Amino acid sequence: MFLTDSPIDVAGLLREARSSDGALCLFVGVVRDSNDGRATTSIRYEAYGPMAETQIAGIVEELAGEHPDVRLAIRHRVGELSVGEASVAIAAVSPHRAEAFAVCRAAIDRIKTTVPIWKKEFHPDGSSDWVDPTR
Amino acid sequence: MFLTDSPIDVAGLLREARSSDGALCLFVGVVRDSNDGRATTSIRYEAYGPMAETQIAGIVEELAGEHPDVRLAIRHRVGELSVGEASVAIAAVSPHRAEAFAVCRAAIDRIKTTVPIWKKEFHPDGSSDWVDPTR
Amino acid sequence: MRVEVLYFAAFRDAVGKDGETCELADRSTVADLWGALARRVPYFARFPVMPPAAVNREYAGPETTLVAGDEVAFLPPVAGG
Amino acid sequence: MRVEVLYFAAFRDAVGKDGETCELADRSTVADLWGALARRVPYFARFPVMPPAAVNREYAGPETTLVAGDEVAFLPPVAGG
Repeated sequence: MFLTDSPIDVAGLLREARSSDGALCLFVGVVRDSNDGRATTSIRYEAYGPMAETQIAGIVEELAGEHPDVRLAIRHRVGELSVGEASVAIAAVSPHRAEAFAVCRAAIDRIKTTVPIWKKEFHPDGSSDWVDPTR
Repeated sequence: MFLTDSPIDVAGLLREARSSDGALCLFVGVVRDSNDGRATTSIRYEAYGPMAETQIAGIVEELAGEHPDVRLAIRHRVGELSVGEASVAIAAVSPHRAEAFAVCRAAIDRIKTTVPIWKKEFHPDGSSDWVDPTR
Repeated sequence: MRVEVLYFAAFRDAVGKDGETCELADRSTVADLWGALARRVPYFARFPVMPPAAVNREYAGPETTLVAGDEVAFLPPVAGG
Repeated sequence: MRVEVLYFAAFRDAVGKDGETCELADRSTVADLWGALARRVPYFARFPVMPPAAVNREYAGPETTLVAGDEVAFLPPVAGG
């Protein structure tokens, strides 16, 4: 299960390293207080749950095939998040750092483009909109 | 103070993000159980302390100049470390992920080449050697 | 035949529901289903091309042939992470 | 004039101490100091080129002129992180 509606235990991902791993690269996406110049009070993440799980599992499998030495752990939050909360956390552990960085980066890039998760931003004036990264 | 002889509070670095930061990239170097095919039982990190502090401060300043939106936190451990312990931890926080990854990666690369810190590996047979990355 | 259509995010807001059962001719494709929806929902009619679609939770192209009971979703631009 | 020379890691092991005070002619350079050490320490004599050096905790090239009281370190290849 990659999706969760509870706060992500980011610190827990630091324990992913095996004794053969010399490098851990962790990426955390955090809800920030503005986007495109507009203030944000909270964000609601909505997923097509079963498909999102399958897609993330596919990304993990793909990257494991490309980089057999690297192990990945991924958590994505859904539901209502406040500013400062982690929306996604990805840990890549590896014997060496180059692969840890590369796999962590590739994982978040692929998640952002292929996993069916959407976010609605809420603004201080009570309005809200779905984020459209193509616009 | 970037150097410490106590365990690095890696989870503490996760609190570096400001409310304007949407991305946190954390790198952790971990003592692993072997290197170049030889088993390792522990590693002793030795620093030219005052110069290492100055050099790391210089890296932070350089990267802040190149990427003004990014903030960096760096801790490097010195002394005797067991397998699995964090030797270095770097957190880069930024509004967007590309810079967070780039700055985190640049910081560890520059640390590994310019900061006067050395490591001595101890092996199960009681022998030890200084790691020479140029050999 | 009948297929289940799911709506998410902006699409759900536009249609006003999470999903519905649609009646289609046998051997209809994903593109046929989109065409039927676009004739009925003004918001969909404004799309110059069909958005990404999934059949039974896997991405599927417009020429994919549907079978009875398929779960079909048209996906707004994703913005996860 | 006198300068303080510091030894770290493999260099300390080779010399057998953390550092020492060295007596040098006025206006000596970092390269002159290295030459003097290499004449005395067989381990240093084997280096084909001078290793990286620091004067007063900043990297300094071989032509850097030393002044009395400088803190000089020759640095084994670094391997931090």
